[in-house]
Amino acid sequence: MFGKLTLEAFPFHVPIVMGTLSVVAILGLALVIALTKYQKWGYLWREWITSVDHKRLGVMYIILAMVMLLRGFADAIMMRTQLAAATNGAAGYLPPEHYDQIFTAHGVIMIIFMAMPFMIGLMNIVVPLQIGARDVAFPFLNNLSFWLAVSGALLVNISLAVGEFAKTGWVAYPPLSELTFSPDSGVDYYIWALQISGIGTTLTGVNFLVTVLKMRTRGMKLMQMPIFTWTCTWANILIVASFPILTGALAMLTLDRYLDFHFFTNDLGGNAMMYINLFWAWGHPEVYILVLPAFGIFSEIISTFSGKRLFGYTSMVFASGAISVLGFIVWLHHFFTMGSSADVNAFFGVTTMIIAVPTGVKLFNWLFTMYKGRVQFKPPVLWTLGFMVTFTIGGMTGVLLSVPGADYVLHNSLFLIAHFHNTIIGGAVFGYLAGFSYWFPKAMGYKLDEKWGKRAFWFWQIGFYVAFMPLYVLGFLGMNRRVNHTDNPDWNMWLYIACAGAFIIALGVLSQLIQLYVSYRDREKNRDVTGDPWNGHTLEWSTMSPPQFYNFAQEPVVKDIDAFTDMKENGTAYQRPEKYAPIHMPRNTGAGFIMGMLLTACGFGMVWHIWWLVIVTFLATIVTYIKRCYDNDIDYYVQPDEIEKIENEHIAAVQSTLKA
Amino acid sequence: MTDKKVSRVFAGLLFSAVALLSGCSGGVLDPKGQVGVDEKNLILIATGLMLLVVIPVIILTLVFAWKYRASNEDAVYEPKWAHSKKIELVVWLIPIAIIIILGSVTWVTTHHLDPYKPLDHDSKPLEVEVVSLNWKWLFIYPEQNIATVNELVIPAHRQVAFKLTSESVMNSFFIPQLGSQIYTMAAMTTKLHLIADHAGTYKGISANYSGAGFSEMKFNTIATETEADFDQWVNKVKAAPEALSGPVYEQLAEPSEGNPVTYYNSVKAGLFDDIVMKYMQHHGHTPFTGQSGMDSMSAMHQKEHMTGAEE
Amino acid sequence: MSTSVMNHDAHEHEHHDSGSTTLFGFWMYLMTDCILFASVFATYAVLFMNTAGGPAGHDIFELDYVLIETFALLFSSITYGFAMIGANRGNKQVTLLWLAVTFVLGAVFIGMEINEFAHLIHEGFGPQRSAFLTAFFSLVGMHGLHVTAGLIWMVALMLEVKNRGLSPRTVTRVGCLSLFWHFLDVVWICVFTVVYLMGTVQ
Amino acid sequence: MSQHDQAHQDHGIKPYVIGFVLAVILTVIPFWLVMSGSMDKVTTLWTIVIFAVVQIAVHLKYFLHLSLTTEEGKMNTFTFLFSALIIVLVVGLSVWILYASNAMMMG
Repeated sequence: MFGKLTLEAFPFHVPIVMGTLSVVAILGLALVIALTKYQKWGYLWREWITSVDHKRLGVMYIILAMVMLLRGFADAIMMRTQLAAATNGAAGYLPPEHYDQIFTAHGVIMIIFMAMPFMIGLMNIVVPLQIGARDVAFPFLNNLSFWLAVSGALLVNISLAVGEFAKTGWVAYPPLSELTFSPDSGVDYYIWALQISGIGTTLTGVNFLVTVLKMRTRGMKLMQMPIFTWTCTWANILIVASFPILTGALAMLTLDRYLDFHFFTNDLGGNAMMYINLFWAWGHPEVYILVLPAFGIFSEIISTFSGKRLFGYTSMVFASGAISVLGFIVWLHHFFTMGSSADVNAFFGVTTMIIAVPTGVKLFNWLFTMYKGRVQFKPPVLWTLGFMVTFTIGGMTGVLLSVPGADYVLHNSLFLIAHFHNTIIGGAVFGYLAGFSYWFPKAMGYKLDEKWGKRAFWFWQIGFYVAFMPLYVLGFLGMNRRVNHTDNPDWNMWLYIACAGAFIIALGVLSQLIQLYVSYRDREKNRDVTGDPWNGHTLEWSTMSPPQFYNFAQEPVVKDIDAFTDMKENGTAYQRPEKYAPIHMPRNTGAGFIMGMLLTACGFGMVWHIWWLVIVTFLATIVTYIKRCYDNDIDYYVQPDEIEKIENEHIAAVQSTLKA
Repeated sequence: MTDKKVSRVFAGLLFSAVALLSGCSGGVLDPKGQVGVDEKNLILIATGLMLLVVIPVIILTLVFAWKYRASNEDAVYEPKWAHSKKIELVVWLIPIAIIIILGSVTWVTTHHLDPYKPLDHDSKPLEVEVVSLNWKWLFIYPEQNIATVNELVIPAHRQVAFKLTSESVMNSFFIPQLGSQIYTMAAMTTKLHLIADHAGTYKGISANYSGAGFSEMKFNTIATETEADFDQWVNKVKAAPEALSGPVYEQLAEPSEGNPVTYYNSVKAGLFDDIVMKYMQHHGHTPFTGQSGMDSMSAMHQKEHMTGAEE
Repeated sequence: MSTSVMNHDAHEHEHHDSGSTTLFGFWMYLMTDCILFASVFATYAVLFMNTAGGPAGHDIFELDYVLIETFALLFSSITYGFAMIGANRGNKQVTLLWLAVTFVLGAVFIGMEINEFAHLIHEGFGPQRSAFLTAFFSLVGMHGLHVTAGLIWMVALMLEVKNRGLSPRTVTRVGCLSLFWHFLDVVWICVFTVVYLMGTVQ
Repeated sequence: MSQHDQAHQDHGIKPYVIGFVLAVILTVIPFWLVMSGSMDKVTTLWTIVIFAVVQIAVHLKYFLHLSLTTEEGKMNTFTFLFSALIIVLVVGLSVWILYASNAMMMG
């Protein structure tokens, strides 16, 4: 009836886990009570869960990312305190079976369930607005993608309460991840969480590529798309081209584990090197998927807050394109030490460092965007400047690691850990946080509190250096990653400093939570009435904040890269048309949510070999999908009088503000 | 912060970092063998080359941000200035020039530091066969016909030719102060050449996570000053009570954590090859004797690999 | 596909229409599928010599059988083409007839493949036998699963055409399945060349 | 939405017939080559690979209607070409890496 699932799978004897679970249970219960008390269930279902509106989905993605950030960050704090406690041969407070799950979960959560949803969330909110579209090409698919991401996140977190997570590292290399060496449920949770959310990501990639290629507003040529849209487009091309490889690699590992196949096993001719190869053929493009949109965000911000056009727009577009294509011929640098031939290693080393060229060009272009500008030091700009300094260092250590001779002694050391946190935090995360404070007023209708925003930045920035610079040193001192205790007095001081750094970052996270609360409390004071709080350059600022569900009452006509600046200068901004035409809109649907939850149950059934559950939920998913396909009532028209009413209010508000 | 302050702070940081690192012993910046020395120099050269761009970029970032701050009304303001052929040319050419140099360095050093390649050293290599087990290291000395667990003893000034494989999962064999690491994988034989130029004791680790007992999977590498010291140690091992026979190996291969140093006075003939071949024969070297019989292609392969394993 | 939702006001601009957007989106999805197949092909290329003492390709492949399979698929391509023409011309009966013929040919292909697999497994050469057989069953089986999904889709589509007629939305769907079906042909060319022909030449 | 939009362009019966005839020829010849064993191994391998590539091109043109004349056709073609590039890179480099590694580790 319950497959492999027995009562022993529940971690009653682990106090940390039980404590966490009770806190989660209490918070969940409080949420349920609040929703019931204020009768918000119907609102939640109608306006959010079933929504196909790209802006709402974007907000939900970011909420998912923030919740997962807290979870992944808790893992980080536990790791750093363990390593600070377990020096001089002490055991610390986390035994290997627990510690090994934590570093695996930390990696998976931060990359797949924090960074990816954050990036996709920002892209959802902004890209359709930047190209003057009503929505994405396939709104239902967009909703489905989101719920598939949630499904994967749920599976990772269910593993906390039922069974365990993988103890393999986030890369899950076989043969360690094969049934022989990991017979427990952990790797299965890993597989299904990544598989389900990965398919959702692939669909997102397809959806947004079709959106930018087919749904641009009148007059907008490809080389007039805002730079953030461009970098997202390159990221989506990478998603579409690389995620299927992950799907394939995971499917093969699944077959090995479930049906005794021999793709990557030690015996009967399997070859584990092929998994490593396929994993990184996805994994390397993945880091560019994360960082390219962040580059786009910095470009938008530096140009807006310098009050200038972006320097070298064409260079930026082609540099991003070069990074994307080159990103596909460098992946071997993750395993130089596997022992392939010198020609192979040298080839991939050289291709990797070539990527530094377009990346360097981007840095110079941001520099020259500030040049002869008027830079305002608002929080988004602070994140950008912090990024430019930090990422440069991370890029340098990255190029160093791409030299095989250097990698032979730095591979898998804490130097590597410091390097990729330097690029992922200093590049991607700083970018998302910059974008978060930049577009927050657009999505929510009010600005974020600046004082707490600046505090958050400084804590993050200082905390980052305190936490990760010691890891570079430890790497040079020969400390390798994934050990759970140490016995080398030379390392102790650096481990303590790194631990302190993690707590400084924690203050940054706390500041952000306070910032959200304070901003919500003072939302009337910080209201963005015009929809254009920063004197923006691109179309998303031409509509109200938050935008109406139809985005634009009338399709904007674009004549310039900085389309909205162009409109403001020509006096064509905020003009109401003679007459509004009816707008065709998609209806909300519960099908995406239902399919996501069914697939969560299906994944859970797969993990525990509960075959009836797998079959029932899988068939139900297909039936739900086919039913949705046969539904004819999927769209409706918004009538001109309704549009007129909404738009008149907005234009009146804008004009009174502009006068004042 | 003013420009001066910024650059002073930066220079200070850089200086203290270098001072701290060179002061510390026992890491990859304190190499005790030719391979490690070459790799340390490579790291320094590559870093130096990159600092040529990195330092100006960081300084320019802070200088531009400060100079063109909104409150500085004296600075030039040109909102439409967004293109300059000259600047674009320079920002593309500088990184390209540096990468061409660094790429050439990379190509040459990668071939020079190829772990499979014997070192340019007159000495006759000492052969050591390395097997990673869950979770300990087994070192077999085929010429001396001895084996040890979790202790590697080598004579200094003589290059060591390692042949490595794994009994179970993947590990990475790494002695930070001697240089390069390399993976150990079941059914595969990787090779590594190292040398110790100074006598001493160096820590050895597995650099690739391999499961629960991974943290304790370490060993001491003892480089003896003379060959005589090494021979003396070999005799000590020869005097150990136990031999590494098939059954003893089977028992040793069982998972265990934090193994003590163990010596074996002799080793079952061809043990290393047996460990490799246990899985490698699955790679298509055994002929299929079904209804269609054996094919010339797979027979050829079989021969190749059989001889390969016997080398 | 569920994506004929129109996001654009047809009066406002005609250059974006949902039919072509859907078809383009579907084509893009097919490209992701293509890359999925590519990663399995790469794995097959790496593993096909690892027979672990079991049979190699030339020991088990029967080319005349594969040729018949191939022809079933090739014929189904042109018959689907006829169904597509019927749909474009709004001829319901012609569309249904040719879809049915295509379905039968596809079913023949799948039947033959299942038979081949069953035969191999019966002889003890199942996918658990060696890495080569693992890769062979997975690659050919993945193509087979796609064809099977195509057949299920075809049934659903025939019901839709029968019950609702050839509305623009339905014609778009016939077009999507057309892309899917012809795409599987292209994959099959790679399969019979790389797996069966090259495996026999060795 | 009209019936005449480009996506549902009526290509007529002709391309299907041409494509089918070509596909049959391009299938039969490599099968015959391998089954009869009339050429040496290397020539046979190269020939069947070339036939496969040509046949893929035939299917793309006549069944999948890729073209460079219409806007839709162009977009589909470029998408395909980009995917083909990625596939060549990923498959080619993977095979190179793994074959090189096997040569180092099993030789």
